[in-house]
Amino acid sequence: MNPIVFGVLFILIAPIFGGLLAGVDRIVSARMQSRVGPPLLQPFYDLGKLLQKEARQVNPIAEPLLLGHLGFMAATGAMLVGGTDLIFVAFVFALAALFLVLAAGSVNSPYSFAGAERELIVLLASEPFFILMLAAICKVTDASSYQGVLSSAVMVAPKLPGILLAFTFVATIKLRKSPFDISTSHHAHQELVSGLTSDMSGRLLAYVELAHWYESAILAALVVLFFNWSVPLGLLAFAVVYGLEVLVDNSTSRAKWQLVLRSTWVVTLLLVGGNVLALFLIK
Amino acid sequence: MSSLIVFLVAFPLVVGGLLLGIRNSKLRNVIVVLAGLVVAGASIVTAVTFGNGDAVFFGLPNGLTLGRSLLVLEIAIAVFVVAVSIQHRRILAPVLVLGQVAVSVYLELSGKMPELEPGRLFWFDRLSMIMVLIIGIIGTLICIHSLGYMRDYHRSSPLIKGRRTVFFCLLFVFLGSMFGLVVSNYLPLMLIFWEVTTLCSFLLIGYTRTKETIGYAFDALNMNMLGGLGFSVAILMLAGQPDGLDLAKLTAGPATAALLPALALLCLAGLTKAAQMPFSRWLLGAMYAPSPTSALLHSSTMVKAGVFLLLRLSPAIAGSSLGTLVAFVGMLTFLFVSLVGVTEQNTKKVLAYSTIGSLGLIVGCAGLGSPELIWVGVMIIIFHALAKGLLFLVVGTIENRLYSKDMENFDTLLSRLPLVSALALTGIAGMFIAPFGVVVAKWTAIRAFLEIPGWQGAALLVIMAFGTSLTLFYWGKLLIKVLSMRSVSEYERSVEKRISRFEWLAEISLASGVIGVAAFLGVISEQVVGPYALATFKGTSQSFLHIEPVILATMIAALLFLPALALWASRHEGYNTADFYAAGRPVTSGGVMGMALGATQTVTLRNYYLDGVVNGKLVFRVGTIACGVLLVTLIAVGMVAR
Amino acid sequence: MKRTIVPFGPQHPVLAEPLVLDLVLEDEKVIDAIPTIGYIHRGLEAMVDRVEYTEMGFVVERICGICSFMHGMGYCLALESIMSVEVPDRARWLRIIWAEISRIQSHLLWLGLGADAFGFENLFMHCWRMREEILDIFEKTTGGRIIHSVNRIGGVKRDISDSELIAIVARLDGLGKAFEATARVFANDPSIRHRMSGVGVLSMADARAVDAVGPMARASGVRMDTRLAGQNLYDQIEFEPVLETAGDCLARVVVRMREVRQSIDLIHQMVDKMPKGEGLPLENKPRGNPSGETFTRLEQPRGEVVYYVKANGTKYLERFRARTPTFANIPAMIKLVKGCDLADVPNIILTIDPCISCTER
Amino acid sequence: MDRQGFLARVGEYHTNGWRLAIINATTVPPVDAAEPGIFEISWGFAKDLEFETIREQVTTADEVPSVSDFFGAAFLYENEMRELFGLNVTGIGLDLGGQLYKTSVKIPFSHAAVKARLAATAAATAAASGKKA
Amino acid sequence: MSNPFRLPMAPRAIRNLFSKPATRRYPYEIRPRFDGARGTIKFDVDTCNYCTLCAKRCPAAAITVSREDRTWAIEHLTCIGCNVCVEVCAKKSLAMSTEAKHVHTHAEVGPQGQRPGHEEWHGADPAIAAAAAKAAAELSIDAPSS
Amino acid sequence: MSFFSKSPWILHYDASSCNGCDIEVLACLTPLYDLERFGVVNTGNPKHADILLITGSVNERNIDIIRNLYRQMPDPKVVVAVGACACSGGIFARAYNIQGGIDKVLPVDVYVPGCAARPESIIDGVVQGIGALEQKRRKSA
Repeated sequence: MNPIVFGVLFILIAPIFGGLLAGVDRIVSARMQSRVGPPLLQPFYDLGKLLQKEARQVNPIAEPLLLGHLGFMAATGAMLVGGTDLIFVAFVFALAALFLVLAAGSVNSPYSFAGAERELIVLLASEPFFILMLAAICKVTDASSYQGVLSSAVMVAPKLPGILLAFTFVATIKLRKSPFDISTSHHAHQELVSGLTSDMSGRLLAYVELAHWYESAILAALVVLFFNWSVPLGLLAFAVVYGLEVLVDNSTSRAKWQLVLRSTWVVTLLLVGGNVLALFLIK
Repeated sequence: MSSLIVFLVAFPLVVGGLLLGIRNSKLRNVIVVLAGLVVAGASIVTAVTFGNGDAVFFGLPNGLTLGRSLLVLEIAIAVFVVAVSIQHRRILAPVLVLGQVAVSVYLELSGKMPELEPGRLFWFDRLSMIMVLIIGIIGTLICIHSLGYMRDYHRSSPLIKGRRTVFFCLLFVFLGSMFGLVVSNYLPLMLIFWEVTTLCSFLLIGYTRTKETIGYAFDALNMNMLGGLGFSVAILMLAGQPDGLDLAKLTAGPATAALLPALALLCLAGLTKAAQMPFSRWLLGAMYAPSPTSALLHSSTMVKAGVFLLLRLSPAIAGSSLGTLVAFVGMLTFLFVSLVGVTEQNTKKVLAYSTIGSLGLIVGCAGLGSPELIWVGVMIIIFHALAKGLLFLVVGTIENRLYSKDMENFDTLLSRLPLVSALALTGIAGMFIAPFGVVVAKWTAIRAFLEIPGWQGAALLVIMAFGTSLTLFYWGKLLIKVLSMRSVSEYERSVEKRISRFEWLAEISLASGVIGVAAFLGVISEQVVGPYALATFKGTSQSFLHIEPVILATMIAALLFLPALALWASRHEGYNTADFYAAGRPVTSGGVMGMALGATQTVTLRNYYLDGVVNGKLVFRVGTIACGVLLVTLIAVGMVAR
Repeated sequence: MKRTIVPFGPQHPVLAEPLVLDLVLEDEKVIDAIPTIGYIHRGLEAMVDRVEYTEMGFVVERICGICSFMHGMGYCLALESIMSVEVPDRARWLRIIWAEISRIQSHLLWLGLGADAFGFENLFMHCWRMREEILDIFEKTTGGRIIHSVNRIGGVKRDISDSELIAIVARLDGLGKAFEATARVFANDPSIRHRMSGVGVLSMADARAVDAVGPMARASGVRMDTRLAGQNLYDQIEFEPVLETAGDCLARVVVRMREVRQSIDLIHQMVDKMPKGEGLPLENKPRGNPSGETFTRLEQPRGEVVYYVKANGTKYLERFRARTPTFANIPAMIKLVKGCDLADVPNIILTIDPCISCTER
Repeated sequence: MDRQGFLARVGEYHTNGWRLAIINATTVPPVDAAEPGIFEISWGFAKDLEFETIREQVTTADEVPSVSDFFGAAFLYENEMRELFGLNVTGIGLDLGGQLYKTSVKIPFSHAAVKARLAATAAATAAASGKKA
Repeated sequence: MSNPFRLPMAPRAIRNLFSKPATRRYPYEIRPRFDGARGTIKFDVDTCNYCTLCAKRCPAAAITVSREDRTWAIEHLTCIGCNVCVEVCAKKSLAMSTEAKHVHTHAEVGPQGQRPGHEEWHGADPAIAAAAAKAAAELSIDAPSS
Repeated sequence: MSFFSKSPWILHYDASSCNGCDIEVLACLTPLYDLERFGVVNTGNPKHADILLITGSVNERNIDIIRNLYRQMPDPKVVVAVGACACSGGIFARAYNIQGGIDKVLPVDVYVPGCAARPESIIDGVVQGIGALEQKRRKSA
């Protein structure tokens, strides 16, 4: 099949996937707190409402930046499964995330700004991991594209156990789960109010939400890379990782940014760096 | 043919001398602009004339010979340095320069100097072409920019004595000597130009003649003189080798063990000039000079001379432990200065750290040496020259409007100086946003690192991953400040109107260059850089750009579309800058919040500098020591290899 | 140098109540914190001029919805001491049983809010779910979940039957078991330690210097508990205040957790000691109007409260004043907030267990 | 009031390890219309289970010295007295500049304000008794 | 230092996930209130002698009684449910029911600006009752049945 | 199709309440009552909220805050006054610093009585508020 078809399919399916995932997440979280929780389709209702609601804009630049965030996030996913060079995708992924930071920072208000700075910190914490992870996958499979990795005869996960382990750690940041939900919070009681979404309303917030769904889908696609011999197994692994994230989300308090940065760097250096080193030395 | 090169080198020198005598600023404006156009034109003509491809060698036109002029020039430089040092009671610089002269005089008198092959004085190939274009065009734009900048600079700092005649003279001399440097094939000739650039930067950094800047100027002088001394000792050692002083032959392939010590010293010279750790301090001190100086030093001259030399040496040192050590000095410098950069609040210093880091990458590529990495190195030179030149000029312009270099005072720039901030955004984008050059180069570098076996490959990957993320952090911070908005008063809006035409011309040209080069990345790679990389390493034909140019073009178009959308959005109603969330407190459109105890205050925001996690000073010290150790090992390795 | 100024409150999701702090930050280090209150100031002390002393108790109860029972009881104790009313024995015991139950309620509520402040939503949910048990007990015995209105000058309005008391004790024992599971999380969770341990340390000397009261002082090792005075029958049961010495946020959590256990134990003792039987007298109605003044002290969940009542022989009191525990702990809070991290600010504010409506009245 | 003597007594409590439990002002209704409004201030000190007070009577014209040199936590009480009672408290450690509370009625415990409230109560009681005004 | 990867809450969370939620699904599932829980004040107009004691003692001043007009009214939005009026009523005309107070909407604000939650009874005095009925008819609201 | 009835996000503000109603509002989010069943999210941020749950009454200092918060909420929006104080000033209506119920400053759509308002009543109030939200949406559409 044409890689472009994959890209287009991703753009169409990812929001449905991400939204349903968020719906399941909310129900499971509620059950873990012995509550009933919202209906499964709640994230879609929320998105629909946000799109129907008035958008109060503090400045004219935030919306284009958020569109950039959404657009580049979708593009990241499309490029990833569409067969663009994996390492380049890592850079585009960071760019997409950066747009959100800039949108929040452009408001020039204390809470959005602090949220933006914290998001920049979590980007700083997670970015080395994604570059190293994709580089290591390329190295181990001798491929440079998504399709290349999937069709490679080398099984990725057995060769990159450290990186897979670190992935579950870093995914906490990307999924905005406790203890690493320092820049935004799905729960209200956070010192930064809503963090970097503090000054976004209506459709602006909907863009952020939608982009986050794309982000979840991208993470799912990345997990599949580890299980390149069987896509269903990869998706199952993502479900396990996500389940773990929800469990951890419900079993920890929010960390401070210093810890987030330090621990992620240490994990990246030890687990990922060690794994990469082993890869280079053994191969 | 060769007269074109001589013109290229001599014309700026002559113009520089002429400018020394012109005190009328209108006349100076005319001369600078005209001379600039001639220089730029000459560089383009040169590039077109020679730019068909392969390397060409030539000597001086019409039977001119160098004779002992090189020695005379060197002694003249030494006399000048000694005089200045005595005036300011410095000891290290005269010692170094005298050592250098001693080496040259010994060489000359002992007769060890090999016969010069007259037709191989100059070397022009694609790398020289790229450098000549960078120097000719970007250098000229910076000179033109200075016309506007210096006027405002002296207006905003009335205590500094205006010596604009000297300033413009130095700029042109700088350009001339850089031209000379990048086309030299004969090492002693290159050394002379090398020393002239050192001297020019020394004078430019010390331009304001305050105690502080003189100190920094001597820092620069000392470190570069150390490099210069290394250079001349290397010449001394190479003089005994066959074809030792012919750069092209010296670097035609992997060097023999006998050559390694000299090459190590040449690398030392390159590292000092490229301000790699442990020599990074001089470039930071240089930030106290007027901004065009920084722009010139960072984009097209001086530091580029260092990486130029290393790129030239790359085929000789690649694969040896010397090359690996050089590469690690560069890559570690990249990592450490990126880490220091996140703790820095002075915008010019952030730019300086970014420069050192980018140069570190180039050094890393040069040290490791493979067609792909050479491609990366040259690409970074091009993009960095454009983007960083632009950024320094923009920061200079901002500095003259806001009277601050502090990143924290650049907030709401988009509202106050919209066009300037658009230019700043272009520059920053050029440095780290995905489809623009530097990122493409880094990406290719990562791919190349994957092929490097052993722990080195892994280490380089880790360094690259962390270093890149760190640059993302400080650029992100700067972007947040530049992109933020609030309501501004009529007066604040009028500030932008007072920027001179010279500055606009230079900055807009450079910004177009950043975008244009990114847009024509494929062409540049296929036509110029790729062939150069393959020629240098005699590689088999391959493509360096691993992406559909369509995707790159689409991304650039999308990125350009976003500001357009912003502009469109700003004309529409429906936004209200007084509507930000302030925990329910009253806010007004200028960003004034109600505060505790009934007070009011304008919103002030300070970026995070990772206090308590990263100690900038400590990191800098650690980096300096680590790279210093590597450097000593490097030289030792060179000596032992003999 | 530029610094970030974060307007913390009046509307801020970390605190249900409006407390204003202007936080001056460098990175996220709090360099300075300028407080303002007054968003809840109602002026209810002045309502003595509008409400007769007999009904003033209902106003006093609404100083704060969390320690409402204690406020009502304190007011009645003050008036009873002025008017020399002898309160029937069973009513006195019932009062302190309710008081201890309300302490458990307050602490559970606080533990939940504290957990939410450092982002542990699940723990918040669990604490509040346990708290609903207590509210059921309250609603069953007093008729109200939050505001109980059972205290009257001279006694209490409702009795709890002996069988019901035994049921309550059993229910509290069950709650105690469930609470242990939660307490284990608070004590052992590494992420909670990361947020609480060593944060906002108030040394014993500082606690004395800023006149801290209640669990705030006890967590710093100051042995201070007005219940020791024994005027409310606490001398008839075994009671020893809970002390911790670390003085940090975690110590304040631990003090309150231990006090929950202690209160359950105290209720056991009280139910054992109190006079049993149906139809025992509960209320001695006061006669005439009060005249005189008194300072009455009481240990609320948040610490010592001081009531001042001055009556001049009319139906309207001349002055009523409540110095609530949070009022006394605010200086400590301001002291602790300076120099901490932004992320610690909610923890520190919450570990003094602030009740702004108490403070401002 | 005797400023020196008062501060000496407060200082004594401080050195003996007492803590400040309350500072309370009371608006004392004037016996006859000619008398200027008097306020009674009590400083309550506690040590373990003991409780003692210092009592002073002042008018709005008197200067009330702050005790925040001895008891840092006194600033809240003193700012409150100044704002709600209109007393002239001087030398407060953390002076909130009249911004502690913001009230609809300025100085709500002034003699005039108390009198107005009592009058309103009387009128309302009369109305509630069913007598039409 | 304890193991940093310990999650003491996790077993609880997992157990909760697989057990029935604690939620009472109000309003689909209504738990009856406890006996003696305080809810809405009920008034019996027939036994009231309009002594006004309840109005005088009400701390929230939610009750208005007029002896002359023989009317008794309560603002449910102001009532704090303290039970004092019930306690002081000599004729036992007042009672506290466990029924929760009704939620009102802005739509209930009457044409003359009567607040929602206002409930008024008119005594048996025929003249007054007639006048009240007339007034009510003019205001086009239903007079509350006694 | 309108999604407002399925996704009412609330903002809670304590005007000058005694805490009683605030606690009950929070209790509504806890397992026993679980307002999230109705799609309710406690946002803590006026910019995200559809329903302003406000407890306590208006006083001199918070009157501006209440106005600011309401103004910052994007349309359509609904105000639910929770508790006697918010509805009318309650027992504190006669205190010197209380200016009255929330309807003194904001157009209140739903009044939830009680002192303190019970969680069940608050749920009723929110459900009524959803209805009001839907009406406003239809009016503006």
